[in-house]
Amino acid sequence: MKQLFRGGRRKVAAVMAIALVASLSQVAPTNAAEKPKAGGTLQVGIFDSFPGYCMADNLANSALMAGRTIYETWVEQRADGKIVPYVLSSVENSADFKSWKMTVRDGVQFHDGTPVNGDALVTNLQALRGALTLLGKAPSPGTAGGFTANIVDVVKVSTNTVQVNLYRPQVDFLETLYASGRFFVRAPSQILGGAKCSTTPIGTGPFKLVSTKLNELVVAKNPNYWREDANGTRLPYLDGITFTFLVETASRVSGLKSKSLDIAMFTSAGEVKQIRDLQKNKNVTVIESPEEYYPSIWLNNRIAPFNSKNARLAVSYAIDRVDYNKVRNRNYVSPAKSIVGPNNIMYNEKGFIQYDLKKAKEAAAAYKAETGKDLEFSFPYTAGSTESLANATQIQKYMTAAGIKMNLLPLTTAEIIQRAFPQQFQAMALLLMEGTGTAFIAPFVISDTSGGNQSHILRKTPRGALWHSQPVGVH
Amino acid sequence: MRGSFWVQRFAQLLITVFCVTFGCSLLVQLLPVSPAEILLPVGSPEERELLTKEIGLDRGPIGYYLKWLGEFVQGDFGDIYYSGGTESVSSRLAVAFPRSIWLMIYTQVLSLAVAIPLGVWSAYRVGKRADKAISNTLFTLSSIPNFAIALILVLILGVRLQWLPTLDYQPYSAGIWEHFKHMIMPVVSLSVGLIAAYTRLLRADMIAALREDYILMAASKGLTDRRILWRHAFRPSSVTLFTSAALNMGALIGGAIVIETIFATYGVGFEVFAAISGRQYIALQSIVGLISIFYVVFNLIVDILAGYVDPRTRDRRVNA
Amino acid sequence: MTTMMSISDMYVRFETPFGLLEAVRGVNLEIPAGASVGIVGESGSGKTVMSRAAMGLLSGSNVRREGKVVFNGRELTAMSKEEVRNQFGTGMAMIFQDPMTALNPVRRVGTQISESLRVRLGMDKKQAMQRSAELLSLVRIPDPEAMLRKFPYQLSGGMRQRVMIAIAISCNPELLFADEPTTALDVTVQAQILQLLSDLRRDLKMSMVLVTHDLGVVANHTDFVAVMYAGEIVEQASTTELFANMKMPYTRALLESIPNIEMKSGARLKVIEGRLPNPVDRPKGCGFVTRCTYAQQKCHDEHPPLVDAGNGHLYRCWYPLGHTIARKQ
Amino acid sequence: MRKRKYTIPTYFAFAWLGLAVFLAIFGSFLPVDGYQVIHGDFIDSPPLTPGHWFGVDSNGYDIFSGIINGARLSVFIAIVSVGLGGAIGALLGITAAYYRGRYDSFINSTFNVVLSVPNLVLALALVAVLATNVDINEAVPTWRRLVTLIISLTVVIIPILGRIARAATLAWSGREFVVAARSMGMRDRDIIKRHIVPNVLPALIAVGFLAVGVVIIAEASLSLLGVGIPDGASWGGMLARGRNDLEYNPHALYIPIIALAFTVISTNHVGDVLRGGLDRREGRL
Repeated sequence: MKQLFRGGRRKVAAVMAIALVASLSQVAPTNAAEKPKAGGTLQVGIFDSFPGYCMADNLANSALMAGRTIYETWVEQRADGKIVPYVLSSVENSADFKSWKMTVRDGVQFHDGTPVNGDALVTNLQALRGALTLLGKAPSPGTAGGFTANIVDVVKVSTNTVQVNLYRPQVDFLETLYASGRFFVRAPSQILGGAKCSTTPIGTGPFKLVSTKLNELVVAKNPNYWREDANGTRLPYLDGITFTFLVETASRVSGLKSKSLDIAMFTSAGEVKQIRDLQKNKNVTVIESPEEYYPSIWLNNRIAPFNSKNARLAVSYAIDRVDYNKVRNRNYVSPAKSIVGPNNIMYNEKGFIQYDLKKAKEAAAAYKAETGKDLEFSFPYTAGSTESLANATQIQKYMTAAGIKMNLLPLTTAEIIQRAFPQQFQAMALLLMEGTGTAFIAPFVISDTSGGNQSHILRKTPRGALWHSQPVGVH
Repeated sequence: MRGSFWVQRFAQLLITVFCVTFGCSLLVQLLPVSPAEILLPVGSPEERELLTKEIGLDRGPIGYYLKWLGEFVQGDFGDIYYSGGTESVSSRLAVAFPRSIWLMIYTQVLSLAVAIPLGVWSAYRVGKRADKAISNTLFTLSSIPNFAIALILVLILGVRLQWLPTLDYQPYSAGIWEHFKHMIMPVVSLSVGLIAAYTRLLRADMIAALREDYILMAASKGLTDRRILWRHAFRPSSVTLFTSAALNMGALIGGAIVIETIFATYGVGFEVFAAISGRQYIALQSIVGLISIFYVVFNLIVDILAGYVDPRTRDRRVNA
Repeated sequence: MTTMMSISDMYVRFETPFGLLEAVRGVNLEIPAGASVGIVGESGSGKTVMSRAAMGLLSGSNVRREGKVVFNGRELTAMSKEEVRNQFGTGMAMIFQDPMTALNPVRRVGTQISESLRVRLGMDKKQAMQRSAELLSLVRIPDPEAMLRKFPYQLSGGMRQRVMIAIAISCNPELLFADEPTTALDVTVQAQILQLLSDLRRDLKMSMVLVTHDLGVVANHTDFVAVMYAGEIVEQASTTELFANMKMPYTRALLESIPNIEMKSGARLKVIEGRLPNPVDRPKGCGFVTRCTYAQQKCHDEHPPLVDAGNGHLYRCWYPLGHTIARKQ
Repeated sequence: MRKRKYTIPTYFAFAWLGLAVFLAIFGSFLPVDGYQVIHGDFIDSPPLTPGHWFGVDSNGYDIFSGIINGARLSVFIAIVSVGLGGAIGALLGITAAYYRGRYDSFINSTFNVVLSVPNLVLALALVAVLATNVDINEAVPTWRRLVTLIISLTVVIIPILGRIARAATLAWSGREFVVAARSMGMRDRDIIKRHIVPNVLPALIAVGFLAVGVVIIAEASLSLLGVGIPDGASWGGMLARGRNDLEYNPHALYIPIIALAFTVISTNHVGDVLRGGLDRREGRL
């Protein structure tokens, strides 16, 4: 069925892609002018690998989108940013926001044929809390536990209704439950499946697992998917999708151009020259995410050296955002003036640290006076990714100029993800998206302040699909 | 005697595989940190202890190896560890092996199919213009790394001309043409160097063979040059060629790492790379063990075949 | 007597990294039909090259051949490669010095014999095999059927040489070149093989060129003899005439160096002292001069021409044996 | 006897290798920028841009200085690995073939075992293990990566050259003069030193040149896989960087390829010429 897309029919592919995404989200596609055709398979090249599908295995950026073909979330974020029930049919909160009553949608089935009911919801929530891990029934939830720490208990009220009681009032409990699209609806059989939890995703999504490897995810149409389109046609339209992890930008570009790939995903950080080239190509439709992304450096203030304010200041002053934008992004975006974009209510240029080599050196000297050591830190990047290395080297150049020693730490994507969440790195690059949690954010390198000028090719990010960070290399 | 020869070769196989895998298992001991820590960077101490027990790291180097060996012999190649679970190496290899085997077979077939006529022809025309042209061309081509050839092929055939897909592997079930289309560029990139190597080997042996009296004898019978070349000179000259081809099989199955990465063929070579970069030492040990088995077995097969190609070696073998 | 082959003014030169090597220099030779002609000389004297060149078997980009070879009334040297090839097997055949190297080590005896039968005579496989077995019994090999299935390395030297003879005579050649056919064999087997060759020549009515370094062999098995030295024929006569009236000191020296069955083991053979002249850079005088006990100044200065002593006895010497001029001590 | 004259390609090969070695030794003294200098204003410049004769890649690296600096690393790694591997391999191979017996079969089977693992797999595995950092935030220093890389490539080279040394020694130790020396009661060490080594060495050097090519390509492959020297300073690293530039700045790719190919062609050619010379010498014996 790949023939559908051959020979200048890229547009179809793009539309199909939108249709695909539409099937994932209640948000209707805005520009699906053509009526989607049913059938066909897609080859999608992504820039993240699949470390696993259990609670602790965090799918990053593009892999998350792939994962969301299999999984859905209990609640979903609408185009206007509001969180609405999704696999749930309704959510009610108590007046004090300390107890939330959730009812599961009728007639939804997991891929293994088991129904989605109150028990399944309880198992999911308990697994996220780590309660099942304590009992030895399920693998560790990793950092997810921290997000559900406010939960006192989870009680099944009726077959399909579950009540969650909280310690403290929490207005944004649904946002937590959504967690940028990461808190999937997993089948109890997967959660309780022990070692297989990581490799056998069983969800409720429009597609179900065919096979998965570190570098590949193959999914096929779920014939029993619960949603229909506006015309009453059962979703999804596609028969199947293959997501392939291609770390090299060149592989994705040549894949698109040689028609080995129907869709490829790119990131605005460091892949701009390829994106610009593809924009000129008539056979490729470039879809940019309406979200704003901020390539940034995350300084870990829990461990040395960035537990020192002087160290953080030194790095912040040392980064030449204008130069970085020119060298790495061809001036495609604009240097950050605030830690968030202008559309954000938190936008504030005041107090935002700008490039100042002199102050950087002063801060580095102050750090030395404070600790007796030269300022030195390690910076992970994706081993084998040319762009990631180039980004890191560019940052290193600014650090060196300010007398700060930055060691390059080549690691695999999987390893970076695994270690990022327990915050084991001193510093790391991450791509932040507008509207996601800012608790971890330190100074930005650059942000796109032009608004809506993002540079993700053929990529319609599910609204709010990103949780708080995208910690893969310097994307 | 013949029987003892086979016993000897089998023992050699076992020893090689044993040494290779034991060497691999020692690598784990060389690590400056506990493998459990590497395999489970976010795991709790309890989980790590469990893992240490599970893979036998608590039993000392020998115990660890013996445990692995016992499982390996039974076809359990161990697991790949994720923070939330495991995946069996055999299930990964079940996908990767056919890809690598096809890649290896096509590469060998293409290389030999091109190298044999070229080698025979340039030996026949030794010192003449054709021979020099062939030798120089191959010499130059063989000096370009195979990944460079791969990148150039991708640029020209994949991106500019759009004749061939640049990525991915397709099984036979996806259609023979689909299958081959995805194989052409990786196979060609791997073959160029081999063609040069094989042609050189064959040419040298053929030149030596063509100086032999039995070639003159064949000529004095009134046979055509073509018949002399193929029936009389080629067979006795081909033993080195086929031996070297066999030695390459193991390397092609596990060593085509860069090519498999460039074309996203994701065969055994990529699994090796993934195991190494993901610090999956148990998986690495098993895969490398399997590759060395392939290597030794192919050697053995070539020894058998050499007996048919050149019956003199059968005698030598008995004396050996 | 008709002429089977005549060689005139033959030169063979090899291009080597060290210069042009002149292996055969102006050889003229006639091989009468039905006769056996011996070519004698030390190793390196050019006799093997000459016989191969006569047959047209020398190939290689570094070989230069001049002169004219007429075989059976047709000029071999003017023929195309294809036509020359058509003379092989049926017209001319050759037996090589070392049967170990001249038989293809990887092919069965039967295949090797039947090959020419099939290619040259167009027999089918069965016929060819049958004929091969006959040929093997013709060369007095016991149990020819079993022999057909063997590989050369499984045979003794004598057996191999018989197999090679069988191959050579398989297509009934008119002219057989036997290039040192017995050198690689031990003495008793040598006699058998030479006898076999003589018998076959008689029975099959072949002409034969017997290339050897052994004058004793020549004496018993040839009608005419040509002695070669340093690429030239230095003496030529009928066998009886040569032995009765030897002219060349070199021929005499060769004769004295023959091992003799009657000789006591351990007795010293008389060897020819010195070496052949450098083939790339030959002296201007007689090539044998440095080794010749009779050499005079003239021998150093002038190259001796081939002169006829009458009744077809040719020699190339300023001071032939029996000459009365004063000799060096 | 006339000495065979070298052909033009041979002179070229020697000249190129000489240049590469010169750059490897003195490259850092030349008035050329370090490879890590980023020329922000010249990004994507094609070759023959004034000041950047080989052009600038899309990351802002000058390709000319990349080639000069890369020569240092690539050639250095290759020479050290082959030298070290050749020395150890020769020692093992020669002694094994000379003393024979159990020691020989041990050495020979060790060689076989190592050879049964594909070169790249072996090098990768060694690099991965030896360059592991204890603390995740402690980057493995470049020198340690370099040492690790050299060790790994040396391990790959040892059995390749060791086998050649062994085979050559086997051939030579049967020669009359060795037997004679032995029968005269000469010490084994002296026989090896005076009679075996001088005869085995030329063959080893010839193959060593071929091995240099192998190592340069292996190092480039490792760089391409992201486990070479991390800052991508070697020619292989340049290729790895140039991969993404395939379409936009092909010169970022083909210039290092040419440098790499010329070097490998030259080493192979010189190896061939040396070997040919040996064959002729053998032929005269």
